[in-house]
Amino acid sequence: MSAPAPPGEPPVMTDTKLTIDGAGVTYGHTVALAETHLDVKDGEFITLVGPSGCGKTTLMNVIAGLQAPTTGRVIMDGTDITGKPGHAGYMFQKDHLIPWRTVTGNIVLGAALTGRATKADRAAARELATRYGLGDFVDHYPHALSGGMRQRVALMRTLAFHKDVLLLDEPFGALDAQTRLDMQQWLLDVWADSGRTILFITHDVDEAVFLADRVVVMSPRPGRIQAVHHVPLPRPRTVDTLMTPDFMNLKSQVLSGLYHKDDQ
Amino acid sequence: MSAPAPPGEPPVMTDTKLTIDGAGVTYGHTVALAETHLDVKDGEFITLVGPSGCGKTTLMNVIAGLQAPTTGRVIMDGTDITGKPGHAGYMFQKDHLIPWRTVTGNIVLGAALTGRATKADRAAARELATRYGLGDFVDHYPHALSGGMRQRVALMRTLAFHKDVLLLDEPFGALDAQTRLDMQQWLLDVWADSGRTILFITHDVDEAVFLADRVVVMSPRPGRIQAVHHVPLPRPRTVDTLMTPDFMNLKSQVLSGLYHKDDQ
Amino acid sequence: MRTLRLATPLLAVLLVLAIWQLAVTLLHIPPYVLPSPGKTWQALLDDWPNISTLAGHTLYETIVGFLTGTAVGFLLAVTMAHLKATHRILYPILIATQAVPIVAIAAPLVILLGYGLAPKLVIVSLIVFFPVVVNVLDGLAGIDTGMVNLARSMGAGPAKIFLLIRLPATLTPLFSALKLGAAYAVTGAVIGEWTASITPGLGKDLLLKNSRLDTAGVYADVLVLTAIGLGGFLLMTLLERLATPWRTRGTARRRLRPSTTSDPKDPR
Amino acid sequence: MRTLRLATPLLAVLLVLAIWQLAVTLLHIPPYVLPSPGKTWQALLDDWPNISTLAGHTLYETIVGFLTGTAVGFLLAVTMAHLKATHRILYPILIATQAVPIVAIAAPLVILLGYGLAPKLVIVSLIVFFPVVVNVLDGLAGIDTGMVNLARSMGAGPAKIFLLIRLPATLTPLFSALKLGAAYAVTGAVIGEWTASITPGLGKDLLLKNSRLDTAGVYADVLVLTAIGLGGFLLMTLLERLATPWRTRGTARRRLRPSTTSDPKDPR
Amino acid sequence: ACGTGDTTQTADGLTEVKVAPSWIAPDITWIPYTVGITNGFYKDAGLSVTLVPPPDNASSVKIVATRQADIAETTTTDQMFAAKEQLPVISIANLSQTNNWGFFAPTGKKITAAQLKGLRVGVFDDAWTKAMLGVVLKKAGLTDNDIQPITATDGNVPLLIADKIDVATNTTNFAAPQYAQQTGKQPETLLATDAGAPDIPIWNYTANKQWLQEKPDLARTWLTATAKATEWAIEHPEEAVKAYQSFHKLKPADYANDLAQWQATIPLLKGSKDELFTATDAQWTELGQALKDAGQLDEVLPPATYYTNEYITK
Ligand SMILES: Nc1ncnc2c1ncn2[C@@H]1O[C@H](COP(=O)(O)OP(=O)(O)OP(=O)(O)O)[C@@H](O)[C@H]1O
Ligand SMILES: Nc1ncnc2c1ncn2[C@@H]1O[C@H](COP(=O)(O)OP(=O)(O)OP(=O)(O)O)[C@@H](O)[C@H]1O
Ligand SMILES: Cc1ncc(C[n+]2csc(CCO)c2C)c(N)n1
Ligand SMILES: [Mg+2]
Ligand SMILES: [Mg+2]
Repeated sequence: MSAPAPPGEPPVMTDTKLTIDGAGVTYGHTVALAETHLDVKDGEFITLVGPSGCGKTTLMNVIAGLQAPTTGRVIMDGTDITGKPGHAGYMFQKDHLIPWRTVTGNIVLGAALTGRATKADRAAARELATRYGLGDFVDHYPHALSGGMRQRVALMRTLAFHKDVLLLDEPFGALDAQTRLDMQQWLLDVWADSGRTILFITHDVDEAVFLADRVVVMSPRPGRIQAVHHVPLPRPRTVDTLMTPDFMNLKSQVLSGLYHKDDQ
Repeated sequence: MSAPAPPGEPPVMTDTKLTIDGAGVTYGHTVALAETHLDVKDGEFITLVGPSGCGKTTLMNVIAGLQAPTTGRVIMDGTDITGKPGHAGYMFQKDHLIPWRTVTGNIVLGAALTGRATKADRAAARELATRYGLGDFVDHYPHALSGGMRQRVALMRTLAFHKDVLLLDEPFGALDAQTRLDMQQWLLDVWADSGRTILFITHDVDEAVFLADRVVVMSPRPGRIQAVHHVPLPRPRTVDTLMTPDFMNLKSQVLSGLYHKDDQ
Repeated sequence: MRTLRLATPLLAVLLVLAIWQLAVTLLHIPPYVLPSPGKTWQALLDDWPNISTLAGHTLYETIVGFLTGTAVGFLLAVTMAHLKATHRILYPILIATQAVPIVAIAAPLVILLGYGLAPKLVIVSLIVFFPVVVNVLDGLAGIDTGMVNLARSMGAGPAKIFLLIRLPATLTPLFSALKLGAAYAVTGAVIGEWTASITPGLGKDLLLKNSRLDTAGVYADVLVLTAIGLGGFLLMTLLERLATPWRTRGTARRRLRPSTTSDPKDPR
Repeated sequence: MRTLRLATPLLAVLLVLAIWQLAVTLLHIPPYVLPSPGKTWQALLDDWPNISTLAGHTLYETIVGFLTGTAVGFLLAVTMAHLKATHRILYPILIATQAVPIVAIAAPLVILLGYGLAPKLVIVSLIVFFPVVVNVLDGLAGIDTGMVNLARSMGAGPAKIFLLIRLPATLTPLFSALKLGAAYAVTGAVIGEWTASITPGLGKDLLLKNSRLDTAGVYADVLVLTAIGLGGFLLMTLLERLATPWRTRGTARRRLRPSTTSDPKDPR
Repeated sequence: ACGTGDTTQTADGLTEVKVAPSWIAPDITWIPYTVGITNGFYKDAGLSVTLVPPPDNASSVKIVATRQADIAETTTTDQMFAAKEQLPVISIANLSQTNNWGFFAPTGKKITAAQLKGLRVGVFDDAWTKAMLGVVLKKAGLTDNDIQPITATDGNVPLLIADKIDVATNTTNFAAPQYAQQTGKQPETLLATDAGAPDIPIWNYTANKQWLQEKPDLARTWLTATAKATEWAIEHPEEAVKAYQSFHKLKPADYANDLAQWQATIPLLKGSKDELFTATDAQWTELGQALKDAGQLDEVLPPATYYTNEYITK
């Protein structure tokens, strides 16, 4: 287990993409997120694990600029973006598909919201949908989709929004194992090709270790970063990676960090 | 791998709790669920796995009586309940918490909807919430809960509704590993104590095998039952069960039934 | 911040008074067309004993008519939402009632109902019920089916589903309609007094003053009528706040929590 | 089923006619109080050339007033939703405009705007704008914050968020208001003609016929006014259907799908 | 659109005079203007007359006061209250010369002023009705609270026939023909003058003072042309009513009723003096005193504040 990120780090570093500098959120008497420090390097793939209600989503909201933290700030590319949205692609825990837009319309939402969804955008959206099993549904409204389909559309929407930094809040929670593997692989491909920086929340420790450069473990309420594990497994990783002793080892490290209790 | 349930079975059997007799659903040209036959024994724990969009939720809706199937019927305790709701506790894939009811109010919803939520009901609800980590939140409205908290409330609501048959659609999808294990264990306890019949959709094959008497595997769109695997593992099962060779064996059987392709 | 909140309606009043005064001064509007705020206020004070009594009558008609209209509109909307046939048959009829100028039905109304409170209430109700029907009906039609399906899956009957799910989900449009209705009810009462009545009230008083060219007196009455309308509207706004605590709060109000078995902290 | 759908409004008309006829017959209502449907129809046919011309005028006022009122109401609601200060200051003023009896402002209105179309439009707009403001404002306040946050996270500006998220989410209350407005606009036009005009129209005609005790003629006019109101309402209902296809359909209408790169079946 | 002092010239060189009648819709008192227009009396005098109906039947004075119109046809009570409220208007001629206002009851149910107590009385919401009712009640030792006043926005004769009121207040030229038309019988009539009210004119022409000052001759020309038209309409009632009907596109079916109303109006126009228009100090003083006695007016001003005969040419 590596040491927790030292709180006093200078906020701006070379090759640092994103700095969370003491961000914390309180609702009345409830501490939703204790003061948090984290530096994310350009092109890094970070996964976040932690018990339910520990503040993972809250942290994402803060980074996305949707919620002004009670304390601290968020710095991206050396600029303070605290409370300023629009700098990252954010896939919410809920899919938030727009009921009056078709699958294609939802995928190109980012383009439509920040300019115009061009023909090319729509064609790309349809291609994306077709590639990941939604070819028959490009003109469907969200209410006619299954849960997993909705989640995939939400992910495509986030990716089609072309941002350097991706915040993904349990993107594969509603997917079956096979589709999940496909999507993981695809995400890794996209990441490798485009060099984007990814923050990825998951409850699946296998998934956390399999995908990450670093796994960030958060403690139960009030949530704080408890441990950061480096994952030095070679890339590209495949299903075989899951069987290697290194992987098993890392996984059990993360698990034991996650749950101090010795029961079960 | 056991044989698929024979389609021609007589619809009513002794100790059969629930019979799905040729139920199928079509939306225009889309076949959401091909004709499906399944007998569920009284007190049986059935898990359902299958790729995204294969019709699992549709099947649940049909059993819950929310959706009249295009063909076939549903029989519970010897009575035709096709299209008749109110016979099973149903936890939806979305949590559908009522925004204007507090956590307690949501848990006692079933009692409130079918009669009166008594003081005892509310006390029981608060106890349940406290036991599973929501003690501070009994008077919160759903919008102030995290994703996993919401899902737990939805599950408690379903259980507090005291029905013989439980239909659970990905109840643990948004939970972290530890909470998930706790909840699984709790569900097994409840099931063992009360002898309820459970149909449980999951994307986690470990979970499917760990919980089930029988694992039902559905094929991709248009969904149909492709295989039914008996799980003869001894009960009570604990985390240790997950390490046994029998378990591993069964798991790989299910997985191979689920994905014919040999890639990856 | 709080004082600012309270100050703004006052600011609104001042703004209106300022515009009013300016219009009168700059456009040289003579007092018999539009009296200045000061003159109006004077007229209000001078005639206060009379006005306050009459305002009581009009207020009574307004309230009773509002309640009747709301109840009728609500029942109609609920019936129509549940019985498609009544919906298709009743809706055109209800719309027709709004397109008919009230003066045209005043005569038959009086013949049928006499000169008492009844025709006035009918007129106020006729004005108030319509927004309630339209808003509640559309609100009920637009409800998230997920929650309704959940309730159905629990075997709940239509009445319970309505009370616990549909109704709370329709509170926003319902309160929009109540706000509209509260503002309209005064006008309804005035028209009721004009067309079909024997009993006194501000509406009648307004006519009398108008016929005597006592414009300041007319506007004094208008001031009181406006106050009644505004009051009703604000009352509905307040009720809406109270009825939808989850919109503005994270936890239930203490008095809404039934029998707390005090464990303030989860001991986990 | 389809024929039944079309049949029910007809049934509604028949029902009204039946009740009307029954009331006249059973209660022995004299024709100068309430003429029978037959007499009214006869009066409509007899006076058709005149009525149809006047209906044209009134229809024009109704439409222009409706459009103006809707536009004003919508702009006000949007402004007030985005600027809290204007909200708190304007709202009481807007409510006040509804509580003031129109007759009380008729004189200043005529004096300021003359006898042309202007005061009539002001009166119609004054009636139409209010439901739009209240419904749209409440609709905007009740929006699911999730979608708005999603749009914000994408760095969308308020205008885009409004157009692509808030506005479509507010269509239900907006259309409720438009339906109310469409029904009210006719009444507004009639009142406008009564209070502030020398130009002809059905409202004036109604007044004339009424003062000459030509009750059948009055009801013939009322029939036409009702038809205009109903027509407007139905038009809004139709527009609502077209504007919210996702409520009734699983997939987009073909013409709404931009440039389909025809792969009808996913080859998976 | 706010009134300016300019007099508008129409295309054919005529001077425009705007007249605000006392009723919201065409009424038999409009017959003189109609005849004046259709028979060319106004045109011959170089005038073009436009009718500007008021939003309600109390507003014609206001319309003239604000110069939306030049001349108003109003009741004399309106002129009294206008003077009290200091509207810049003055009566320039009487339209009628007698008080034919009173109470109308169904045939066979004669009434006296004292019997009004407790009855349902149909009233109009104008100042004249309120004034006369007050005077009559006062003379009979009653107050407003002793009767049930029921306001009719339009005709109250139908209410009387339908037995929804016991008595209708109205004027003989309107109520009697209407009642006769519907029932074929004459109503029982109690004239206000028989119940202690003064015999004073009901309707008069009122003009804007400033306009009078600017165009005194215009006012004279208009009165002269209107007198001509009135005389012609008195001479030729049938043609006058027909002209009135066709000018305002009224239903021929109403001809008989309109003719009856006009014929009932003719005797009122000149009264006993047998001349149009001319008013007297006594008429206005009497009216003022009656209003003061009924508690509706605080003080009676000198008659010259209310009227002038200056614009009547013989
Ligand atoms: N209203 C509708 N119109 C058309 N197709 C529909 C409609 N509702 C559902 N479907 C289709 O029915 C199919 C089955 O959906 P269902 O929700 O049952 O899948 P599922 O097995 O639960 O998937 P998941 O694991 O993703 O939740 C899907 O292909 C879906 O698109
Ligand atoms: N409006 C609010 N008022 C009070 N508490 C709130 C509010 N919103 C969120 N919280 C609390 O903040 C805490 C953190 O929530 P958050 O959604 O970040 O958790 P999470 O780590 O994403 O959990 P999960 O894995 O279940 O999604 C929770 O305890 C939640 O109850
Ligand atoms: C259609 C019609 N009916 C009655 C009257 C009579 N009227 C109305 S108010 C009033 C009192 C004096 O003006 C009188 C007699 C009328 N003018 N027109
Ligand atoms: Mg979360
Ligand atoms: Mg599903």
